[in-house]
Amino acid sequence: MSSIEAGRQGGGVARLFTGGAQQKLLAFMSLIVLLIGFSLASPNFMQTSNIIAILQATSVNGVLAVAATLVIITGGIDLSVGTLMTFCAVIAGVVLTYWGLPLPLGIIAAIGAGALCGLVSGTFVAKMKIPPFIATLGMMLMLKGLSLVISGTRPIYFNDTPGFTEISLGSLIGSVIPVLPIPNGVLILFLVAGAASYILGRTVLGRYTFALGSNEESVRLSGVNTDRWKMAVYALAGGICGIAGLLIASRLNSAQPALGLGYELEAIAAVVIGGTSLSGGRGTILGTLIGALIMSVLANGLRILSVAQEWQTVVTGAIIILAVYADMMRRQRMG
Amino acid sequence: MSSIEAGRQGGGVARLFTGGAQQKLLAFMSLIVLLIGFSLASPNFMQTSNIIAILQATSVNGVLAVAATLVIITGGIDLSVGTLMTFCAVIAGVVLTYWGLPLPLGIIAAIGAGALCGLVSGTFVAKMKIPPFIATLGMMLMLKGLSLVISGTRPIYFNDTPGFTEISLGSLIGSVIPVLPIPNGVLILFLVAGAASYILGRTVLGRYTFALGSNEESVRLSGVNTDRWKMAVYALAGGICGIAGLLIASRLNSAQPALGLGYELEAIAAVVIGGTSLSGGRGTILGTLIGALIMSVLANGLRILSVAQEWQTVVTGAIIILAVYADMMRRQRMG
Amino acid sequence: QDKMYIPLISKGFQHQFWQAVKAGADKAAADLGVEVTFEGPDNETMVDRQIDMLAAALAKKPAAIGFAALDSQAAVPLLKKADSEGISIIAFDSGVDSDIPKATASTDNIAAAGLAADKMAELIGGKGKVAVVAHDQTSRTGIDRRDGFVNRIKEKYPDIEIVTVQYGSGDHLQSTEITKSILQANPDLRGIFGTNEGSAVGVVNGVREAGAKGVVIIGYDSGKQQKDAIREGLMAGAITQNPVGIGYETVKAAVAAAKGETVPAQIDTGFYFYDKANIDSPEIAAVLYD
Amino acid sequence: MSGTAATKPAANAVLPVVSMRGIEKRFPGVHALSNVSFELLPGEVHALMGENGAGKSTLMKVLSGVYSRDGGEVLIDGQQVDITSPRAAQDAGISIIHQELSLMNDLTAAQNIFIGREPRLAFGRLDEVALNRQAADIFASMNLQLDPRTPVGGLTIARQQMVEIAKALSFHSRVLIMDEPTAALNNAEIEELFVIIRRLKAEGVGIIYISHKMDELKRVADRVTVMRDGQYVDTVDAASTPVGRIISMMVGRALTESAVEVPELTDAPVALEVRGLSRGREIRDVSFSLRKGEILGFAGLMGAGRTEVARAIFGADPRDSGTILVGGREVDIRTPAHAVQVGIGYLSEDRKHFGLAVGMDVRANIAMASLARFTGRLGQLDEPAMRDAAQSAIRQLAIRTPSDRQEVRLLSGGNQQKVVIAKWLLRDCDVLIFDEPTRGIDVGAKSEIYKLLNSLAEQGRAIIVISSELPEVLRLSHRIAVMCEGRLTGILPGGAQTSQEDIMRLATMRETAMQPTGAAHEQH
Ligand SMILES: Nc1ncnc2c1ncn2[C@@H]1O[C@H](COP(=O)(O)OP(=O)(O)OP(=O)(O)O)[C@@H](O)[C@H]1O
Ligand SMILES: Nc1ncnc2c1ncn2[C@@H]1O[C@H](COP(=O)(O)OP(=O)(O)OP(=O)(O)O)[C@@H](O)[C@H]1O
Ligand SMILES: [Mg+2]
Ligand SMILES: [Mg+2]
Repeated sequence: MSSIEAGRQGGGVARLFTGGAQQKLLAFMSLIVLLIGFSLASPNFMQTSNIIAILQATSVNGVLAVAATLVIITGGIDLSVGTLMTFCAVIAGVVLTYWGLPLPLGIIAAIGAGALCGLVSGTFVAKMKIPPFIATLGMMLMLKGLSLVISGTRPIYFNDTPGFTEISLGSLIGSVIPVLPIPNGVLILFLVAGAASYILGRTVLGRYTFALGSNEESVRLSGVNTDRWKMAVYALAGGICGIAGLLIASRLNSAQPALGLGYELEAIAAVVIGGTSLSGGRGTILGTLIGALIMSVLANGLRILSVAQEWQTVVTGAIIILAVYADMMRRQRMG
Repeated sequence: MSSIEAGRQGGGVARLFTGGAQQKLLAFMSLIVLLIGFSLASPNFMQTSNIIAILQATSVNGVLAVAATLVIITGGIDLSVGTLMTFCAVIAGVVLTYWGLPLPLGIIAAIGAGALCGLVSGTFVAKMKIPPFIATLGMMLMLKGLSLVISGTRPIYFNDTPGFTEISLGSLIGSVIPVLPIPNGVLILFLVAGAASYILGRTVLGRYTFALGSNEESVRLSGVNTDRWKMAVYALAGGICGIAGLLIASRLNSAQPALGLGYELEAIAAVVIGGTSLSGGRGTILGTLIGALIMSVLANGLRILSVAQEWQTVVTGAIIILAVYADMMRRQRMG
Repeated sequence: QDKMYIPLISKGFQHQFWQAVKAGADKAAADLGVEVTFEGPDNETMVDRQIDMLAAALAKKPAAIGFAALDSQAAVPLLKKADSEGISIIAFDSGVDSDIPKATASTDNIAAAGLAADKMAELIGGKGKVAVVAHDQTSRTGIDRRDGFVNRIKEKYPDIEIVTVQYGSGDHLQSTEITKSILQANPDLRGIFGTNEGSAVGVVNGVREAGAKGVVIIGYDSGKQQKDAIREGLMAGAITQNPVGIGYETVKAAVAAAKGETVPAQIDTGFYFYDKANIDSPEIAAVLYD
Repeated sequence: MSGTAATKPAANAVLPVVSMRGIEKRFPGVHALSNVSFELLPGEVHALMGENGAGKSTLMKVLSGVYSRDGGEVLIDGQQVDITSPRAAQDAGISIIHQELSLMNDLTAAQNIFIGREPRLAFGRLDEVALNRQAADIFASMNLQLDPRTPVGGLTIARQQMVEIAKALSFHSRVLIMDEPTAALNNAEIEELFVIIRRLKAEGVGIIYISHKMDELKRVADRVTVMRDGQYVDTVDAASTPVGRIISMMVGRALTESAVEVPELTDAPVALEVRGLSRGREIRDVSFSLRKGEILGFAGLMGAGRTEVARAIFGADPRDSGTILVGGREVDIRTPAHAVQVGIGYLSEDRKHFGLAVGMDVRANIAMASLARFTGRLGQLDEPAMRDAAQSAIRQLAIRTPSDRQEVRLLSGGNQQKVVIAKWLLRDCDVLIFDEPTRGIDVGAKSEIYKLLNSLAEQGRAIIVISSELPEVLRLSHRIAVMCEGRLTGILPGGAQTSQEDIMRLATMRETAMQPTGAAHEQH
């Protein structure tokens, strides 16, 4: 039942769905129940194209949720994931379109900008002792404004960067195995999740991520430079938001500077539905992926059923509560 | 420095600004610095009409922040405050406009609906052990949808309820002391804050609110029915959101069913800027009021200075971080 | 002597449409030698935020105010206050239910969406299933464009079925996902109407990602991606308003009103349908923006 | 009186590994250390004694870099040093077992032990295999049966304490500070710890040992330094100084050891009866009864299930089966609230997690279980009455605190324990279950608490005392219930009729070796 254990087990993409299976059985069950329910309700639901659409719809939120998971496990919270994603997309736009530099530089710039902003948030939290909620709220507002400033409140298009849309929409897997046209965006989500899971379970950084959330004072009293590691976690999360920025920019073939607000709530919701505790110390990337999938499946399924929008919202709220309740019941039964 | 102490001192409107003065000196200082800064920068800022506009702008967010403070002190969080406010406004609209019942019934219905929804959230949290983030996120979505359903996705106007706009816009104080045309909405904010402060500091409910956030298990093992008290706190917070619903409906002379999303973040920000800890167990209503005022003053002042909107956001983010940093520094100095 | 100061309180800020209005206002400000500022809330549900903005604008003692009301009733007390202080109000984008505004520079969204419906019917041969991806369920523009389209179809084209109306907040990504779901649920869909720039571009993205063929897309407003989609033939055409004109006319009327001159009560800035054929014509090119 | 430490050279005049001189430390409202001196020789076990709140932990926190000192100097190997952080202390060869457990609950035992010093592979990867192996080695050297991969959050407080000890050992430091390491331990573990201490001593490690258990002094300590009220009193030789003298140095006066005076047990009615209480493997068919005015001791080894029984009776954990009768009436207790309602109180063995809201003040904590009494008709609290109640408890239990508004987390460990006791005394329950009530409490206060329990019994309360200190159980109880592996293996008479060996025999009566004894089924 140890979260660490479960975290540790997801040591790579291949192990992502084997490790910690028991731990997450019921959150996973909620997902399965939803999938079966929607399949029965609409013949259009369980089709390859729709499953791929659901995965595609999960990619951006999933990557953001992975970033949020890291910060939340330290006992913090990151409200800036959404606007940071946008900021990184704008940075990519500036580098690639305004400056006309080659694609790899744009990718490096986006991820680098994300990591840098994460580092700044981390510094606010670790060095200046600002509560994570405030530090990342401030960051969220600053980045929201800066995205508009830098872009001149206009979208930046990537028409001059050949191959940019391939980042998200192309399909490496599909080009090798034609029956499996999984878009690169989804592949990237799984790679990011696998890497994060590996870091959490197998590296020193991951160990301190859990330790910080579990009892920061005790880690500090053990002689660990907690500030440095905390900043590292925020920077890593920021870098992952940079990847999300590339994904969304590639998908929309543009950096939309006004986008991003509200994405943080969705990401955090995925994390919590996935069983990660907001008080820190425990959590799994696998759970977060399942949480993100539950949200996408819900949104997609209700739309396919053409449920009226206002009722979609009501049903989504109710099902989120139910899914987590089911998970709680299981944990109680398991003691 | 005890949070209880500070909570206890705000025992009424009159004492609101005397009690806990030392505790909050610096968050208060940040506010003063902002006020002085804006006054120097623009002659239009420090004018009665503008100060009243600022207070008026604080009233709704302030009341929501008071509600959020209660829940946060128990160690929970309430994401539903914004949409619950809207839901209560819509309920008032249905009772007053659709059913044509008299004003007092509308007021009772709005506050009652708020308390009931709060009780439901509280039940999710206390009885079903759903993490507050999820319980209130689910509630937020359900209420958002239900507001649209009940209102028929249209605003409900209160033109047939004479005196309805007086709730927020009239001025009882002004009718007695003409030089002080403080709108009733602001008066209500202070009354609500005073009452909440009294409850927190002087009643059993308040004592358990702090105790739950401090160490729930130890309270339970003291023979306290923690579930019941927690539900009571959520219900109280819900009732206060009902008051916010009346305020905003009165101010807009309409129940706008789509309003409310995003308000929760602003309310929680005010709470945290005001020095209440998101991990529970400590916090003051006075701090929350100051936090809410800091946010309104910032928004108003930057507008008065005609700062470009994208820069307004950047500056707001930066100042929020700075204000909290100043507060942190003081606490460190004070040990 | 200070320059005349005119704040514009709009319904939004970040969207391309509002930025185009702002551009028009800035141009008029330069032409007429006045100072303007332009603000609006993050989204069109934030009625009370807009009221706060209006209150702050009044505190600045402006010569006149341009105001695009999210809800006209909510603003009435402040509009009265402005009136009593001798500050002229010019309504823009959509009208205000009040006689206080000296002039209104707006687009008839209902009629414009009706035109979109006519074009849709023409392009799909007067029958089949269509869907609407709208940007907002409760705002004036959202309602008018949805209803303008839906009602025209119902009235004039009995063989066209509107299978669903869904709302994507004008968010490109959300609108993309919605479009894909709609196509999944209705493989025989003939057309989709996107009610603003974000919705329309989202529809284009969704159709492209889903690989759907033969779906007629009609958009609203302008922007580079919509124009590109029309040139490529992915989008059949779109309604455009004249946002630059709206901004320009609003400031111009405000200046005149502040000077005590009489201004026309209604300034119709017009709307146009543009497609591959006329997109480069001077008349259309003038009202499009990137 | 101060300053004499330096003038008292050790026998063979080796260089002290630690010497602290004229240490000062102030907290708001508390002068915690004033001109305190202390020295430690290599290979020496140096006991640090003093009443609750005397400043022992504070002095050790100064030495281990947790607090910065306000004055004085610290010398390591004769060199002046400035220990500014826990890391610096580690680098100087000092490690500490803190009085308050500070483990990362979500991490495993091994991960806790090596936090900050994980065996690594290339690229920051963790060598989990080596980590668990090294932890297992340490456990083996401690004779501790514990899987290094167990998350510590689920361990009992005693086992957590063992993990803390293992962690301190893993540093292989030259100076090891143990702040009340045995407070949560049972005799068996204490023995293991002493074996370890003797081994370390032989290796030349200097050990600073803090404890309130006087009998331990003679067994491990070489020298004893006594503190009182934040001041240095004296340093004496452990072997040659009578315990009574050390105690009187601690309390500032001679403390007359009162004789065992268990109040006479009358034929009072039964207050609490438990029949066939079971829960999983932790509690198996436990039955006993308790009269008014009786003190029933509970003895057993670590993990015997005594705490589990108490929690089950109190409704803190669900029970699988069993009947509970209070005052002859069957009650179906499902929550602690219900238990308190029918007159049962339970003082937990884990004050930090289950006994206190440490962020709240002393007054609020003392009143926590009795708020209804202080509540007016409109829900308003009667602060003056609560203040009076708190202040009288502070006087009665001699709680050392600047005021009743001090946050409990700022009190010394023993004083925190007194606050929990005060909370339950105020509540006035008919049946009181005290789980390790004297954990961390100094000798003087301990006998005060014994007197208090006796007088409660005299007033007709029924009391259960769970304690790992056999002398305490023997001294206090009318009868002693002994548990082993979740079963009640026997009930023995208290006082002089029973020896520690009698208890240990029942406490180690494993199921396989269990034979029916008359004692086990005595008096129902
Ligand atoms: N952080 C702090 N803030 C304020 N007062 C403190 C703080 N830490 C300790 N004190 C006070 O300093 C005094 C000494 O405390 P300390 O913990 O050193 O006592 P101790 O000798 O270890 O007692 P015990 O035997 O109960 O553990 C106490 O009165 C305590 O209340
Ligand atoms: N070797 C062990 N490994 C893991 N768990 C154990 C071990 N021994 C006992 N336990 C568990 O400890 C629990 C009982 O411990 P508990 O502390 O409640 O009993 P106790 O008699 O009160 O002991 P203590 O003297 O520590 O207070 C049971 O759940 C038991 O399964
Ligand atoms: Mg101590
Ligand atoms: Mg125990």
